[in-house]
Amino acid sequence: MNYIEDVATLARKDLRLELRARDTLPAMLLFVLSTFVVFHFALPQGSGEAAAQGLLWVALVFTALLGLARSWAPEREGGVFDGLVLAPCDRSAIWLGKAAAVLVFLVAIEVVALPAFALFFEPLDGAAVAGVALANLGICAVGTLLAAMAAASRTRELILPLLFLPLAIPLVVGGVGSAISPEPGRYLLFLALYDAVFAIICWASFEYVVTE
Amino acid sequence: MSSGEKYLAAAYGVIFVVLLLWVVIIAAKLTRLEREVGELAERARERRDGD
Amino acid sequence: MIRARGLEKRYGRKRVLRGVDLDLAPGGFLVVTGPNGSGKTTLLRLCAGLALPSGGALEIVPDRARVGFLGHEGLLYRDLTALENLDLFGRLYRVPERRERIGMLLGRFGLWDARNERVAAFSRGMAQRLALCRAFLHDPDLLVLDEPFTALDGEGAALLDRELASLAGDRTFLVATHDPHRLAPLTSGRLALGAS
Amino acid sequence: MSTSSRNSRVPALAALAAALVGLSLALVFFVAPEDADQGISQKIFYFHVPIALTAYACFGWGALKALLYLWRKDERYDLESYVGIHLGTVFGTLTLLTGSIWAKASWGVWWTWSSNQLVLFLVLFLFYCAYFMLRFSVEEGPRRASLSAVYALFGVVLVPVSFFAIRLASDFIHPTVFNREGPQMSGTMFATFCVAWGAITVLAYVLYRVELAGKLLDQHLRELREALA
Repeated sequence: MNYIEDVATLARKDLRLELRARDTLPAMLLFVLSTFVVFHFALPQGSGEAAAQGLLWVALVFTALLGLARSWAPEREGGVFDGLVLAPCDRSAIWLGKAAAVLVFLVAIEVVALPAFALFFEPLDGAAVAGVALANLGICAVGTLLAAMAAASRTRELILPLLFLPLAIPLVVGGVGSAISPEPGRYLLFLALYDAVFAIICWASFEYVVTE
Repeated sequence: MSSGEKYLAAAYGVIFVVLLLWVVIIAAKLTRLEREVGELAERARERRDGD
Repeated sequence: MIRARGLEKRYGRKRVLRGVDLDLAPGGFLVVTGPNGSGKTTLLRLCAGLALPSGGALEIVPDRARVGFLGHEGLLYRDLTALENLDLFGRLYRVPERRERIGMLLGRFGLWDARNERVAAFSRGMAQRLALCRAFLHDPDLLVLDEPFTALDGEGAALLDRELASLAGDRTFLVATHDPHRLAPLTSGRLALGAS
Repeated sequence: MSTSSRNSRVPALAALAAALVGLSLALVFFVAPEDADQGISQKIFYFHVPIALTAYACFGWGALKALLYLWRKDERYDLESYVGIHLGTVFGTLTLLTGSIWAKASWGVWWTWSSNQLVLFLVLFLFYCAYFMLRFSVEEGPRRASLSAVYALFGVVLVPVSFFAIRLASDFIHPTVFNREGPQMSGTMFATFCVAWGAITVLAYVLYRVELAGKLLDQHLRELREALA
């Protein structure tokens, strides 16, 4: 039970920080909407549904990257990593708390972005939304751990996209596939598998990312 | 040489060149190491003659 | 409480600590001195369990829940208020009667009036006092304090003296400082680190 | 465990590697029959696939050493993991180069998204370049070793995951029309392939040991320099 409490405490801290500082959410929202507008002009007329779906996923991945780059900023600015590492809670709770907070931010953004996409480009069916939901889990699980790695490096956020994008390729494949494929079941299953596998490896290895 | 043979030669040539590159890099490291060992040997001799 | 033999710490090319021996019995008060760059901070981080030694032996008896640490950085969230910071760590350390203890500590360090202000608005001295509250929050058995008097004004330093005096004897201290005379009455042992 | 005793086998292994590579070249060019429809350029296959398999092996080896580092915290494993992955990337690059030459020879295009194996190597190549970027952007020390080790573990998990992703992707990006992963091989062809595979594997191990010896020399030299400082 304590584990869940720790995760909740840490996640609530991040939500409170964001409500107070209000620097990540507005930036992510404006970013995804302006990206859609740019896509509109970049997308030649009549290029079909597959292209539109692909652009949705490009926008989602890079918006998530924007949020992930800021995810450990409070810890880094206050030098709080040592404080969390010293706390008696399990180190993976630090990761899970942060991942949960990032998930809340991502979903908050998508609640606006997906309807906007349907308005601007193509309507989204149930499978597409399910694909986005499943991919969110993978993005937050892997992204949060990689962001912690990036926080420990000299180049800070610069290296996060390099670390994250190769690992995000399977998510994009699963997401786009679930939207445009006649039988999306395989793609949704693949996304669920990705989430399970990478959640476990993140949960097990996060301790080694924050401790020496 | 037919186009097929050209590509065959190109492929094995690329393998050979990359391995050669690797050997060159290792050779450069060896010469650097050799120079550093020389410096250290020199310093050790000075210390031994000194005290 | 802490036993170190031939302790060594290297960060790649740089060797920061070499051949450090240290004994800190329960209730002891060990003062570590040495010029800048002599590895005081690294030694304290090792003894707090924040880093692993590269060589030698190090035994730390209390587990991390019973260790209080004060580092150069405040280990505080700048956008949270004093109360929120202490409440967060109070929950993580499962401090009994958390609210009362936070209130008492804030009062003892003269921060009660600023309890709802964000740490970002704090002066360095007030942030240092709050960091001290955080280190003492869970009433740890072992306190590892890295130059606790930095940035404290007269009043703050006096408050810290009183706090250290009241706990010395039944709590164990490992304190790095540039001004050992101030702690002379409480000191049970000294360790001087040379510029390695 | 002085390193000199372990290194005594390297010259012998190097000789074996040279012999095997020489034998496999002879087999490839003079013994193996030409493939019926692909013609002579099919002979690129004999070295292209073993190099790809060796790259996988190197990444696996790097991940194994990374796991050992996380468990034992011994600097030696970090070094071995780094050299293993470095070699894996070199072989990965070779796989991409020879693969694109083979694609040009048999399908007339320097790059084709329809060859699942090539695309997989492109993804892995991007991933492991990021591994080196991470390694060069973190201060040397236990922190860098731990981060590299965790990232190396991600890499080895990424291989099967990407393999399925690419297979799934090839259904909707554009269906694979003609990618001949493993052409039917007659007896001598298969024998040639096996010899070549053995040769490349031994060669890779020798390169690994030589590079590792170089890195260890660096380390000992540093300790010596400190001792004499």
